[in-house]
Amino acid sequence: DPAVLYDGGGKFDASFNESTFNGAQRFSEETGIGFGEFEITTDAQREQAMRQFAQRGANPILVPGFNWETTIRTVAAEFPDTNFAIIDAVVDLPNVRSIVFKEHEGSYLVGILAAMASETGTIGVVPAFDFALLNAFACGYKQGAKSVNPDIEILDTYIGSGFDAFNNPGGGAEVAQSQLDRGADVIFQVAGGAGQGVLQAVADADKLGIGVDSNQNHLHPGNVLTSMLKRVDVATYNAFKDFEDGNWTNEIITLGVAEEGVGPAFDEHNEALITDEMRAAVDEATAKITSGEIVVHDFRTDNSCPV
Amino acid sequence: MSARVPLPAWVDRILLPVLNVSLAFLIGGIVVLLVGQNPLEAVQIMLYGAFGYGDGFGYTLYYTTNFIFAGLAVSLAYHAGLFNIGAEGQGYIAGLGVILVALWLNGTHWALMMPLMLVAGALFGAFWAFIPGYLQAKRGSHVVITTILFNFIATSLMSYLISRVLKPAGVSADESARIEAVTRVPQLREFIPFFGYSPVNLTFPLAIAALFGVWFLIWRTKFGYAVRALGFNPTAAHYAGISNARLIMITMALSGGLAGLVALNEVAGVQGRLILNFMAGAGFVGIAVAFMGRAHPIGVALAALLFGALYQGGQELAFSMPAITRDMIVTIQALVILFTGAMGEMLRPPLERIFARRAPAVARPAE
Amino acid sequence: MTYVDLILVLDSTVRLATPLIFACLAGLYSERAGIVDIGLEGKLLGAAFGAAVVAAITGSAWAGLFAGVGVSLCMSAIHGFASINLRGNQIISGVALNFLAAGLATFLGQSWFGRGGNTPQLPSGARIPTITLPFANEVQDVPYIGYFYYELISGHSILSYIAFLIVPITAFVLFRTRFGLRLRAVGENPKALDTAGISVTLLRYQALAITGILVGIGGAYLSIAQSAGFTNNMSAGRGYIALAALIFAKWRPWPALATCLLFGFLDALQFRLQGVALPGIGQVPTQAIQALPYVLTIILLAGFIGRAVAPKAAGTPYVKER
Amino acid sequence: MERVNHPDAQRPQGAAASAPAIELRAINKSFGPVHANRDIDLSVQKGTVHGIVGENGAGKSTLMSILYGFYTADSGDILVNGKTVSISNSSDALSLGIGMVHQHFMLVDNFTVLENVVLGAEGSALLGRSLSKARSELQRLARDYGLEVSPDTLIEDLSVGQQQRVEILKALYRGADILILDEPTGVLTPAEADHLFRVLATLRNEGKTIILITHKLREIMAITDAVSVMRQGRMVATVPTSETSPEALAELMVGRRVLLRVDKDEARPGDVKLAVENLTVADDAGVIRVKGVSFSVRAGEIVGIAGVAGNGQSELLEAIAGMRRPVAGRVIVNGHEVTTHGEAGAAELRQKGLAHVPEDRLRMGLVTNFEAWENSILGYQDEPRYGGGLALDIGASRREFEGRIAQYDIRPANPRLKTANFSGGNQQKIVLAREMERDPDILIVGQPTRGVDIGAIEFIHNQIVKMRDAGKAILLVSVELDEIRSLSDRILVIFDGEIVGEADPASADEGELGLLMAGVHNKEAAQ
Ligand SMILES: Nc1ncnc2c1ncn2[C@@H]1O[C@H](COP(=O)(O)OP(=O)(O)OP(=O)(O)O)[C@@H](O)[C@H]1O
Ligand SMILES: Nc1ncnc2c1ncn2[C@@H]1O[C@H](COP(=O)(O)OP(=O)(O)OP(=O)(O)O)[C@@H](O)[C@H]1O
Ligand SMILES: [Mg+2]
Ligand SMILES: [Mg+2]
Repeated sequence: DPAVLYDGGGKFDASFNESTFNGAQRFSEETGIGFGEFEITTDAQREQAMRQFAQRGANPILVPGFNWETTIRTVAAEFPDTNFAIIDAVVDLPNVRSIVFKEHEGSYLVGILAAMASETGTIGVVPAFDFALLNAFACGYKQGAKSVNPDIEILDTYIGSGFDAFNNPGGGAEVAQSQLDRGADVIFQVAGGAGQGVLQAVADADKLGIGVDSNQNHLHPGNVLTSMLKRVDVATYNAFKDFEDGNWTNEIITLGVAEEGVGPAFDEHNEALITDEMRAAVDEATAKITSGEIVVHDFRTDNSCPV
Repeated sequence: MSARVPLPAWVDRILLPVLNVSLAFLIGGIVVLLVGQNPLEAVQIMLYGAFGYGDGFGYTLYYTTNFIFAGLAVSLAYHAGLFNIGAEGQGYIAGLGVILVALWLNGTHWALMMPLMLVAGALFGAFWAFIPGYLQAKRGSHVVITTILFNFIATSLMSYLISRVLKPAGVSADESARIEAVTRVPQLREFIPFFGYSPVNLTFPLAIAALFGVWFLIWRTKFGYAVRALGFNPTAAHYAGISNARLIMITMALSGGLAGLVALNEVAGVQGRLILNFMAGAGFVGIAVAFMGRAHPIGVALAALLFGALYQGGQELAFSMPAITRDMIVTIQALVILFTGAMGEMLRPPLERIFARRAPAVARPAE
Repeated sequence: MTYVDLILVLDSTVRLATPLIFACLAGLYSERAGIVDIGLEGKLLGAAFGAAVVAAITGSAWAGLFAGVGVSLCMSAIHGFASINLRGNQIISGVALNFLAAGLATFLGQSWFGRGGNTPQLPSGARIPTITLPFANEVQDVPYIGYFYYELISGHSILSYIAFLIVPITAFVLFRTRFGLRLRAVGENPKALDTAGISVTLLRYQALAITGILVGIGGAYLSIAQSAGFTNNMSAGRGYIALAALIFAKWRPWPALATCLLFGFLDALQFRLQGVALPGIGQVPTQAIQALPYVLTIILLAGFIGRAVAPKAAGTPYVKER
Repeated sequence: MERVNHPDAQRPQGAAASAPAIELRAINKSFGPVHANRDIDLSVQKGTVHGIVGENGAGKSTLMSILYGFYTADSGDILVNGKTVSISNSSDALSLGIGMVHQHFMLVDNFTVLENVVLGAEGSALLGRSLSKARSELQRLARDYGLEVSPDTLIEDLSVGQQQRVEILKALYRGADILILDEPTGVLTPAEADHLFRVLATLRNEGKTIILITHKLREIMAITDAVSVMRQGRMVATVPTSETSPEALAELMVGRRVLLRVDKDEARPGDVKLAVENLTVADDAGVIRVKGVSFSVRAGEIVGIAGVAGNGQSELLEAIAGMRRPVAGRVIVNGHEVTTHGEAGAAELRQKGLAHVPEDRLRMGLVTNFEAWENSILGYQDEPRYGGGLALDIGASRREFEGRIAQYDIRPANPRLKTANFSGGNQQKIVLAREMERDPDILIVGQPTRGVDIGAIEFIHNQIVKMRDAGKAILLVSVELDEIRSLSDRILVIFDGEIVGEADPASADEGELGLLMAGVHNKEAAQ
């Protein structure tokens, strides 16, 4: 059976761990095949649990999060006959599938929507804390917004300074409020559980929020402009499905806008908020990113953001 | 009310704690039953996982290492009458010292590096505790607040340093560059294959040495004598010519140094790099360990082992019984702290009734 | 910073300070009675959980508030049993409660709602409402005063007003009533109270009950007023900050209010200063800004506040015969 | 001049006919292995003052605490006014009209006098009313009994004598008919003690019953109607006071003859060993407590400093011992000026040959959580004989202390017993043994016999005289005028931080000294 090992935030982090779980769950429901899973509490458990799964014959073993990189390098080498998959990092081993997302590209599209929806000319982004991955979202978002309106003001405020920040919806709400106070009318949350506080505060003020990772449009219909989808669930589902169907490949899969691995969510909940113009702008940018005409800078390549 | 007769030593020191732990597991077992699992099997899995085989035991000892250092840190300060809530932050900052030295001389053999990294970690940890000590001694700022605040400051500082300074570009994780294998503190499994893949490393014997060291320091040196005098009665210490202010600063620094050794285990022994939040609450567990161990190294060792076993056994349990989540493990840990620590005296009266000798107590002459 | 900015920061201060005020005053009652409560963090969390669960199930914010208070009262009772009856170590008991709340909330939440411990998003009816004070809307355009009234004085959660109300009540109870006199005495010298014919045990339980109620309201504020549901570990260290505030305030109610407001203010300011170039310094790392509240607190503490002497009996169980 | 006055010589004989106010029958109480009270019977007649004496640790306080409901007896009966009662806590005792002034005061230090008085007897839920009622009641009590004390002062700002007054006021405020006083005079000056006894006499004349525990046999003889003697947990005798003598009581208590006065030869003073010049010292709050004091102490003499507690003695001692930095002036020890006052100054003084027996052994002189041997090196822990370098040589320290146990008759003879579990007298012996056996050139001693039983007092006084005869310079500070007079070779009187007079103990008149201590500088003014 396949197995999933979640990253530190835990299975229900309202973010990519939960997405992984959803993908695995969907696979399990469709095929009737169960899957093993484990939530780590300390970093030392990574290797331990992964090895335990491998020893007990789990196959493939999938892990979300680049924090698994070191672990998978070690354990995958010990179990050459087991297949592994890692999301968000590249591990160049013959039995490892690497799945990476271009969060910056999807965030770019979301940034376009935010800039267009803003009436005040001020928008915001709320990452949980100063962390490269979260900064990549924020940086893509800023580039997208600036592409629509070079004069737009973008507020960028962290909730906290460590992983605790993911669990602080009260802080998230207050940060959102501080941005609203300064005139922001569209706010993108990149803060896991704390992001719920952001969306709540924005909805309470009857402004627009943007969800992240999974589709959060339904949380406050009419007050969530869109969600920046990162299809970890699809990647997980596909990995398990590929293995089941005998199509497993140990390659590097990059999921950007072109692959529809990332991008804004459109559904009945935000139908009224998205104008045709906005749709068109997103489609145009999507095409340009796909063709390479637009290259969205990835914060992680140089730890800095051009805008 | 009947006369209270002291319990025989073995009942007091062994039977009572054992009964307390059993009680905690009994209540924990009810929780396990509630989720439809077999509590006996759960206990068996935990015990086997923690002690039953090399890997598991090695993990237990690895956790124990952290808890010994953190527990000793809190204990030492406590003997001087200081409540150090800041072991978490002190250990975190110590990680910086360890990694700086390790990366600076990366590739040097561990035999040379281990003492250097140890000293660096201890110094950084000591520094982070010295400031609250200084503020307490010279400005009267309550060490409880300052150490709490220093934990928060450490988080911010380390977040900045790891994400913005130490993180190599092009790496997705927010972590420092790696320490080379020759430089890292070697794993015990390299000498004792019994430990399987477990991360217990040479820091563990160091922790045992620290237990002896702290015991010696507190009960066999003039310094320790002064520390205890200060902790029990600062006025008497002053009368004895002891400089309270100086002693507070030194003790806090030593306490922080001990907390800093957690970083040696984690950064140089296990992770091989500096990652965010590697302390993962070990400093707070240290508070429970210190108080449950009554600030005595033997007690600290046992309490640290108990927590190490709970962490490792809990992992095995969560792994083998998917219905039992990591939150239940935390709950069971809480019950153990509650019953063995805070409510440790609950069973004393009934035991006293059982063990009360028939003959009336031998009266000590009143004078 | 303009006038409007200032008002907005102060507005934010009130919201951020509210849970701290509850937790800090809660701690004041128990520590004044001689019982150290490092478990404030866990009680906040437990109460936040209880409140969100019941509010989610019943759809009633008030039922949620009661449930939150109920949970923290139970936790206070455990703390009392361990530290008053069994004369156990108060610190361990508090640490245990912190673990217990963190573990049990997630565990129960997961088994009831299946969202990893988080409760469902609460509809607005299940949240504690905010109050618009009379004429707030009418006067909001009056320069300065009107805006001040509209934005800062009016429009907060009912619980925020209660928090501010509890402060004078606490000051009154502590210094003007028989109960307060006995409470302060039992924290300083329980023997004096015992020989005066008053039960130390009963009094300490009463203090802990008040602690439970207050911190319970604070926890409920987190989950059903400030946020719309429970999130794992959502207390996020506020219990510890409240403890620090209590010491900073030297265990006195008005200074406790001032300290909580100060902490809230520095935090609110911090959110606004991130990314702003400071005059003369320029752009500083956000982490430096984030650490600012703590650094300033330490400077204030070391520079102006001086020695804080805890209630003498705090932390030691009352033992007549050893 | 008789020290304790009897305003009223006749005793209420007729009261014996009615039931005793208090009757205890076969009371037993154990603390763990210590059988503090065994089969105690005691009967106290209404309207009398009943004394209880006994060595330290004999069980007196325990017995009274049982009567007061603070402890519960393991077995036995208590009868109040002839009726069997059950007293399971202090409020039971209070409602039976029993009040107690404890040996260690039960006051809240940072409360005002008024707050302490009303605590537990507030009446109404709001404090304002209770306090104002108490205020007027206090005025009445002050008028009736002369127990003046300012109601709004914090306890911590009061002298011990005044604190004790508050304890008595507490009991009277609660309307006690039976008043227990546990060693009330241990901390009082003679004048204060006199005053207290006048109050007690007044109370007795009003029909109240008083139980008085004291180590001072003169007080027993002067004020009580009957006296009970306890020894090692048993009641060994109860006799009418008129039919006994101090010598007889002392023998009953200790089980041997006790010499009740100090025997000493003429002093033969030598060189100046300790000199204090223009010493000005402030307390922790910055208030000047010692105002430009100068004096010197020679080898082979005992200089006694007499004074009412709280007139700067504590600060003076602390400054001389190096613990407190003087505001001005110098301390010269063995010819060297002391420089490192303050933080760790006490260490320098010890090296220079000054030993210090502090006034308050529990607060300063001992770490009560330490084992006895650990306290026997307190202050000297850094000396090489207790281990070289960092290490502490436990064996050497213990062996040395074992020698002293025998020499100073410290009981129980267990160096590993926690110091808190020794009686007051034996704790004091531990301190004395430590400081005297250092063979110091200079010994400064504060309140050496406070709360100590007569057997121990005899021993301690003899030790001090022996030190003098060995050529040591001794500075003795005591509020016990008797002690000062019998030990000192010269007496200095301190009042309000100044030395206001010097007297020769042989010729000094007690009344004159008392006036000096009260701040009346010349006789004319006094008359
Ligand atoms: N709270 C207590 N817990 C345990 N043992 C106690 C306690 N109080 C007293 N004791 C024991 O009981 C014995 C009698 O003590 P008690 O206080 O009654 O003596 P005392 O006659 O009042 O002495 P003193 O003259 O020194 O005041 C002591 O020797 C002591 O060992
Ligand atoms: N917990 C205890 N265990 C054993 N003995 C105790 C305890 N507490 C007090 N004692 C002893 O009880 C006796 C009486 O104690 P108490 O506190 O009444 O007065 P004391 O120590 O004699 O002090 P003082 O010098 O004021 O007379 C002493 O021998 C004291 O050491
Ligand atoms: Mg006594
Ligand atoms: Mg005594």
